Formats: sequence, structure tokens, C-alpha cells
Amino acid sequence: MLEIIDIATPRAYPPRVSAFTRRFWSSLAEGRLETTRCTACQRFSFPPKQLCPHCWHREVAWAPLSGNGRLYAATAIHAAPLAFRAVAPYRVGIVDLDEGIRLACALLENLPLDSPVRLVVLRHPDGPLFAARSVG
Amino acid sequence: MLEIIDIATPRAYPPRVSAFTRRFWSSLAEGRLETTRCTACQRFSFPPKQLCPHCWHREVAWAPLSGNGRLYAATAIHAAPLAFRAVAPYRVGIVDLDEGIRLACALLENLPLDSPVRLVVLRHPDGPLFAARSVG
Amino acid sequence: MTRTVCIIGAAALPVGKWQKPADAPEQVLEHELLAGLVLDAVADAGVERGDIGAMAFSQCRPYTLQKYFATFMAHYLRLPCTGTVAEVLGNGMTAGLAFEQAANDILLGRARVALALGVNFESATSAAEHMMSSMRATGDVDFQVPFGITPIAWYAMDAARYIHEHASSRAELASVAVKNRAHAALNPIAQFRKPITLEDVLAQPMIVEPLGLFEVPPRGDGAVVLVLAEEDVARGLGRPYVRVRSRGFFHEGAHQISEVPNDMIRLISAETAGRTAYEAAGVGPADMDFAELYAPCTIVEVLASEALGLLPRGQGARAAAAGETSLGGRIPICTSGGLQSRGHPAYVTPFYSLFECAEQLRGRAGARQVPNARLGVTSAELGNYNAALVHVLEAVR
Amino acid sequence: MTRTVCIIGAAALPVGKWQKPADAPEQVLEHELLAGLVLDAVADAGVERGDIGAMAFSQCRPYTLQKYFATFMAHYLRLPCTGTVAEVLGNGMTAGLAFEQAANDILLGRARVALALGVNFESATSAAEHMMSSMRATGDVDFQVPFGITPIAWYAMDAARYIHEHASSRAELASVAVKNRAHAALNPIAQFRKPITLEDVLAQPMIVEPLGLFEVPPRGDGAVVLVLAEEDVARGLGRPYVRVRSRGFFHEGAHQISEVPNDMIRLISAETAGRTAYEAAGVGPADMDFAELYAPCTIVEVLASEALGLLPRGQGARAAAAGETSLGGRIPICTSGGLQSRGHPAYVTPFYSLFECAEQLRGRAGARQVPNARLGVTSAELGNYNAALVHVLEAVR
Ligand SMILES: [Zn+2]
Ligand SMILES: [Zn+2]
Repeated sequence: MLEIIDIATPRAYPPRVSAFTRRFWSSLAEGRLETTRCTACQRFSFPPKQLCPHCWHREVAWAPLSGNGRLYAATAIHAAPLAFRAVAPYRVGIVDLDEGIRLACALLENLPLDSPVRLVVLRHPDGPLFAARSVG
Repeated sequence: MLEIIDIATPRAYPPRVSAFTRRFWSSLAEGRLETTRCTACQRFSFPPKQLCPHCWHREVAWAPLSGNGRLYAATAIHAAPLAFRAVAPYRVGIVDLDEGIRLACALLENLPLDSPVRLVVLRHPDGPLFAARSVG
Repeated sequence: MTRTVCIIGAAALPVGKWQKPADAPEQVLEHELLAGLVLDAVADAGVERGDIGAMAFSQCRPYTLQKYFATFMAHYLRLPCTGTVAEVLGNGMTAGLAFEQAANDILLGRARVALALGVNFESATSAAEHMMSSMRATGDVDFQVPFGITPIAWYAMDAARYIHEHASSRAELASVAVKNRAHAALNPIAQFRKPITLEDVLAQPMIVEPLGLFEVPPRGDGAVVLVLAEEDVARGLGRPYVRVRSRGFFHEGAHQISEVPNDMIRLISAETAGRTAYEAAGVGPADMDFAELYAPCTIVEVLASEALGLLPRGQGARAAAAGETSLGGRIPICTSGGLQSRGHPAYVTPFYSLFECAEQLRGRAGARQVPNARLGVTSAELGNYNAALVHVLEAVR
Repeated sequence: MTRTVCIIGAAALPVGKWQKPADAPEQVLEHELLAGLVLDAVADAGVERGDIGAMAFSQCRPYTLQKYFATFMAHYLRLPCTGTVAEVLGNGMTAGLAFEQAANDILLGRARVALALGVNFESATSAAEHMMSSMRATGDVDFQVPFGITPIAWYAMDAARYIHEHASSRAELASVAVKNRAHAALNPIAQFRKPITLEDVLAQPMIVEPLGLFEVPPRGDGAVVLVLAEEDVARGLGRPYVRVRSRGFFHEGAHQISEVPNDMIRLISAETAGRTAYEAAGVGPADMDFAELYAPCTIVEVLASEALGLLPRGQGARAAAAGETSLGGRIPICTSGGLQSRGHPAYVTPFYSLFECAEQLRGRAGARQVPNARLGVTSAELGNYNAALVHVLEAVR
């Protein structure tokens, strides 16, 4: 289970939800980070996909992710799109999860690259997002 | 000089004006229909252009048009874009002017094809447009 | 080395209303649907994923939120490419140009297998709102658009001129819509499949005079994936395939109407592109077993059929009314149901035409199969057929 | 028959703020400007209008009201075409892909002379507003865009990683901006021409850490027309021209970041496309007299230079700081002033790169001329250099 942090404001740019991705967002709202894993080659994908991008097998299963990883790269965005102006500057980063997945997300602190990080859930009033923070 | 008809409402989709096309719209507002004519091959263009599309000569002069022509094709538009909904159905037509120019414009009446027509100025509060009507 | 392009696989979404309104709690996402179709088409072709070297996309409508869709899809499918990955745009010809781009990569030896694909989602935007954008394509934004000319208004004027010059009638033109609906009734991916009568067509509300609701294209969403390959690859698969015998393109140098008076209802570009394609293939219109034409309105099918030499000039509407262009007739046209009944998700419409040709030429068209279909012709257009792209296609079994 | 593509003529608008706000009483119209440039470029080439058989356009920004711009321009210029008339799109590679489309029509014998052209007007829309659209290209709209990642934020993360791995520094990277401004000072069509110092660069406000205002591209408008021809035509004109010696393309099958961890700052696509291009031309990076690279930010120029073998891996920033990439240095890079100073009207940027190559290789670059420039390399990219298009160009005098 990921730590859940309550945020008072709605998401600046809410993600859309499809019949397929609904599972991801519902789980996330409850503190579970999940993605799809190929039933043939067993590799994970992120974002979750209905097919395996690695071997094009059409059967995938939902699988939990630890949320533990390492900060690969990071920046702070000062010049922001309209919807994000109120929160600028804000940090984003690229995280390599232990399961061998690379993803991008919000970054809650200014951390040196290669630091171990852990994903957390940001619970906005209109739905969840995810972010990375330092471990411990 | 073209007949000028006053219209109470602003144009549904006002044309833009460039430094070059300003002359056309200013003249039209005063009842004069003008376009460009090549100083080399002497052919007219419509819409007015800074270069001659017929021979690519770069020098053109403004020249008056009679506004007299023949109705080549016509329709009445019932399913209209948002900005034109209030005026639908409305007629538009293709007119071949005596000077050898084909243009499209509003059509004020339901006329048989090949009828002689004459262009008129529609003076809207925000600027002019042009239309075709029957002769005499 | 001279290379030949073939269509070896295909998959298409049934045309219809797939897109959800922006405020719907659950969205249908273009990329999820298209990725599935890619797998379908590649399985149909029988090639390996690693054989694919290029992807040519018809551009998405601006309503598709995911931008840079082509490179996004290359990622979604984790598909490295040595040939081109790009999106192309060209009015109704868009998918035809994407097909060409994929074919060119094969002709130039940059890929042995290439995908031509795309998705057109637009139905959640109302027609009146959509036309606020599409009318900016109907001619000069400052000298033609201010009159409220809609894209199909040009075709309506073609219809008026055609009736006037050739002593034709609205009823003759409307018969094309009846014929196309009868074809669509046999096509599982068509948007409208319930048969209609001439009386039904004539009873519809006017859209752009003299064309009523059933004589103009409906709005809808669609997606298609075509798998193209060099003929060596196609031959090695041991399945029926379609050879691109030839192509022709011509742009007349005008957009919608020419400022120099000409014969507007003689589609000079379709005539020229068609002649180029026929000559390159060493065939003539009489050799065609069927034609699948880009024809948003009934009148356009008539004019394009005449320009491509399939029906005599000025006699196209009459010939359609007499059943010559129906399945079983002399030259079946738009066996898919055409743009009025199969549907018209505009930026992928030429893909749907090529899909129908591939079905016919591989003998998979079921109840609407043209017996022994060996040669077919298809077209796509820009503007008021100011430009035409024509392909002659051949069955290889 | 094997054909060779050449650049025989070119014209470019000085990069800057040309677009007027939508409510301005007088507008600057894209097509009026571009039509003039077509005539300039065709005069520069010395061909006849009737020789031109194809037009490949980079797509316009959505702010350009005139839709179906390609066919509209074919009309505006009354230019019939037997080759393709189309618009292409592919992020920053857009104009590179348009150039390819024009070149392909020549390679396939569909045109002997072809125009590659386009106009990018966007400056009247604020950056914050523009980014509401451009951020939808920065990855998955639902899984990456909600974090507010802007297009150049990926490059900023490249910079952070580069500094971290190679013990480089912001100052080393910033030296690229100083060098590019010095080049731009010699380029009459550059957007910013006043020389700057390293201190100036470091004193700018942060845009995306560690990149400040002078290390990222400004926003601006531009337009370019290139005239391409088969070498037979080029030879017959008796003027210096540019031969396209080779090209390479590679898409790595990822968009922005790969979901499978890789070495993000090794631009594998540029490396692969570059190798393909060098091998096809039978040359190596050491043979290049200059390079004009697609590099929105300082860091991108460093990474692309390394990937193309122009500078050793991990040493690119240091080499730039040492003057190796300046005019007069070992391998002058971005003699135009690059995207930071020449400017970056994104959809036509690769046209501006090709324009600079054409100026250098025809000996017309004036004060910024690379002496005896005979071979040059240019690149364009998709995403975070997820794909690269590389051309090796040669002077023929
Ligand atoms: Zn798998
Ligand atoms: Zn002239």
C-alpha cells in the first residue's frame, strides 16, 4: 500500500478514464499501485495497456507494483502551462521502479539523482494522482 | 458603382483584413468592386493577390470590376455552421463575371442557372460583404 | 530494382458513434482501439511484428487530445522503425496520402512491410460546431467563408449544375443513395444498414439544396489499419493479396472553385489521375470489375464515375438509376455502401475504400462479393475534386 | 534509373514576431507572405514555374485560420501538380518530413522539381496558452500530462542527468547559448542578434531547471521555401547547388521516455540514423565541415553532437565551452545561431536548418561562412530525440 497524501485542490489537468484504465485509477485511489503484466512474456507495462507492448500478446493481467524505485532524472518547471500556473514552480521526475518500469510523475522534494524514492498517492478532491518522495 | 443594401446585423463571420486587402474592403464599402490585374499579362485575379497567379509576375494594379455576370451554380444551405444558424436557410452561388472571373458569394434570390446577375454591396454595421441579385 | 507494393492485411472498426462527450465519466480512447486493430491487421497479414519498418498515419481530428499521435503509437506498440513515422493531412484525401507514404517507403526500399493507419473521432462534436472549423476549408477564409459556404455546399452546386446541363433530376441523383444503402445492408462494418426506397430519400429534410439528409454523408467515427508489403514478402506468405497495379495523382491548381471559369462538373483532376493510373497499368475503365470511389454526396459519385470513364459523361445519374452501378450491374460502384451509408469518418475514409477493395479482391466480401473480382479502381480527393489520387488494384490468389 | 535529389533554391523569412493578435484590425496573413517567398525561391533556383510538379508542406499551427493550406496555396499560385500536394506533421521533425516527401516525389520520378515549404505562425498566442496544447504532446495525455510536464521539461531532465553522469555543469551547457548567439549575430534572418556573455546566460530567470531563458528556444514565427530538383535539372542550371548525399531515419519505438529503463542521454535514434546516413554517403563524422542540428535547448545540441559522432561521448559540453563548435573551431555547429538565437518556429525549424546548409554549401553565408564548406550534416527529431532524421549534404559548384 502506498502512503496517501490529501491535497485540497482539484487536479490541474485531470486524466481521462477509459473502461480499461478505470481499474488503475480506482486502485490508486485506495493506495494500490497496479499495472498490466503480460501473461505470456511476464513483462510489466506502464501506463497499463490492453496488449503487451513487448511481445504483442493480447492477454494481460493486473499486477501490483511496489512503488519503490530510484530517481533517474528531475527538473523544476517555472514556466508553466495555464492550468499549472498557480502551482509553479513545481517538480517532476523520472523514476525507475524496482520492477523494471520507468515512469514520470510529480516529485515532492528536491532530491539528488539516483536517490531511492517511493511513490505516494496524491488524493485530490476529484481523484488521485501519484508522486515520488524520498524514502524513510 | 454597385447598389448598396443596408443590413441591420453584423456579419456572421467577418473577413480579416491585411495591409494588402484593405483596399478591396474599403472600396467595397463605398460601392466600388475592385480586384488586382497583372501589369504584365493583364489578367484579373480574384480574390485580389499581390502577385499574378496566372504568370507569377510580381506587379499588379487595382482595377474596377463591372459587377455584371451570370449565375453559374447555386444552392440553399439549410444545415448551417453555428455562426450562420440564425440566418439559415440562406442562398449562395457561383457567379462568372463579365471580366472572366469566377467567384462565390451570397445570392439574394432563387434564380435559374445562367441568369444574368449583378453584384451588390451588403452594408453590415461592422463592414461590407457582397452578394448577387437579378438584373433589372 | 523495381519494387511492387501489395496490401497483405487489413482491419477496420465498424463506422459509427464511438466518441464520448468530453464530460462523460468514461472515455473511448483512440489509441486503445487503434492498437487492437494493428494486432488484428498484422495477424490477418501473417507477418511478424519485426518485419514492420514504417508507419504512416492519417492525422487525427483536433478533438483527439493525444497529440503527436504517430510517435505516441510507435511507443504504445514499442515498434522501432527504419522507415518513416509521420502524420499526413490533405482534406478527404488524407488517408490516401498516408497510404502513399507507406507505399513510398516500400518503393524506396526503406521498409519491406509498412502500416498505413489512422483513427478519426469526431462524432461527439455537433455538426454545427464542427462546421465552424470545416468551413474554413471551403475556400478563402476571407473571401468565401464569410458567406457560410459549407464543405458539401460545393457539391450541392455541382448537383444543381449537373441537373441543369444534363437534364437530370434530383430523383436520378437520389437513386445513388438507394443503391448505396442496399450495398451497405450487406456490409457488417457499415454505419447505416436498413434498406431505403427512393421515396424515403426524397422525403428527407433538405441539407444543401438539392441534396437531402440521405444524399450527404452522415458523421461518424472510424479507424483502419492496412498492412502493405513488397511483393516478395506478399508472395512468401501463401495467402491471397492485393497488388497495387498503378497510381495516378493530379492537382489542377485550384481550391474549390477556380477563379478562371471552367467546366466545374467535369472533374479534370479525376480524369487526369485516372488516365495516368489506367495507362500505367495498361488497362482501361472497361477492365474494372468494380470501383470504390471517394464520393461524399450522391452527385460526387456520379461525377467521379464519369471522370474515371466508368460511365458516359452526363449519363452517370441515369445509369445509376437504371441499376448499372448496383451489385450485379455492369460496373458495381461503392459496394461498401459508400460514404452515405458505410459512413464517412473523413480523414480515414480512403482507408475504408482501400479496405473494401482488399475485401473484394481477396474474395472475402461475403454477400456483397463481386464474382471473380480481379481488378478494381479507387479514388480520393481534395477540395471539390480539385485533386484526385487514383489506384488500380489487382487480385493475386 | 537512380535519381539524386538536390536543393537548388531557397528563401526564408527572418524569424520573429509576425503574427498579429486575433483582435488586431489588420492581420498579417500566412499565405500572402508564403506566396512571395515561393517566387523568391523559384527565382533563386532559376527554374520555370511549369517545371514544378509537387508541393510538400509542413503543417501550419492550429492558429492559422486558413485550413487545407496546401491545396489553398496550390490555388493561390495556380500551380497544377502531378506529384503530391499534402501537409505533413511530426513534432519538431515536421519540416524534415515535408522535405522528405518532396524528395521522394523526385526519387520516384513523379516530379523533376518540387517545393518543400511551410509557415509557422504562433507568436500571438501566449506561451502559457500555447503550452496547454503542446503539453499534450509530451507523453501520455492521461499518465504524463497531468503532472504538467512541458515539452522542454524532458530536455531539462536530460540536462540534469548529463551533469550528474558526466560531471558537467550548467555553465558548460550554457556556453552553447553564448556560442549560438555569436553565430546569430552574423545571420541576418536570426531572431536574436545582440551578442551575450556567459554571465548574461547564467543571470536569466529559470525556465526548467537547470535551463534558464537563454538556454531554451524563444517563440517566433517563420516561413521557408526550398526548391528541390533531380540532379539533371540542377546541373543544367549552371549555378552552385546542394546534393543530398544521403539520409537516415530511425524511430526507437518510444515517445519521450521509454517505459523500459535505458540510457536516456544516449540518443540512440540520432546515433542510428546518423550511422545510416554516413554509411550511405561513404563518409564519417570527421568529414563534416559543419553541422546544423535540431536542438531546442543547449543540452540537446550537446547530446545530438555526441550521438552523431561529432564530439566524444560525455565531452560535448566541455568541447563547446572550449570553442570547438564555434565558427573557426574544429567543427562549427549551428552557424545559423541555432534554435535559441536564430529562433524556433517549430514546424518549420528543420527547413531553416536546411536553408542554412544551403547557404553554407553555396558559399553565401557571408560573415558566418565556413571556409570551403563541402560537406554538412543536419538532423531533425521527434519527441525527446526518440526519432531522428539525418541528412548529409554536399556542395556542388
Ligand atoms: Zn508479452
Ligand atoms: Zn500575369
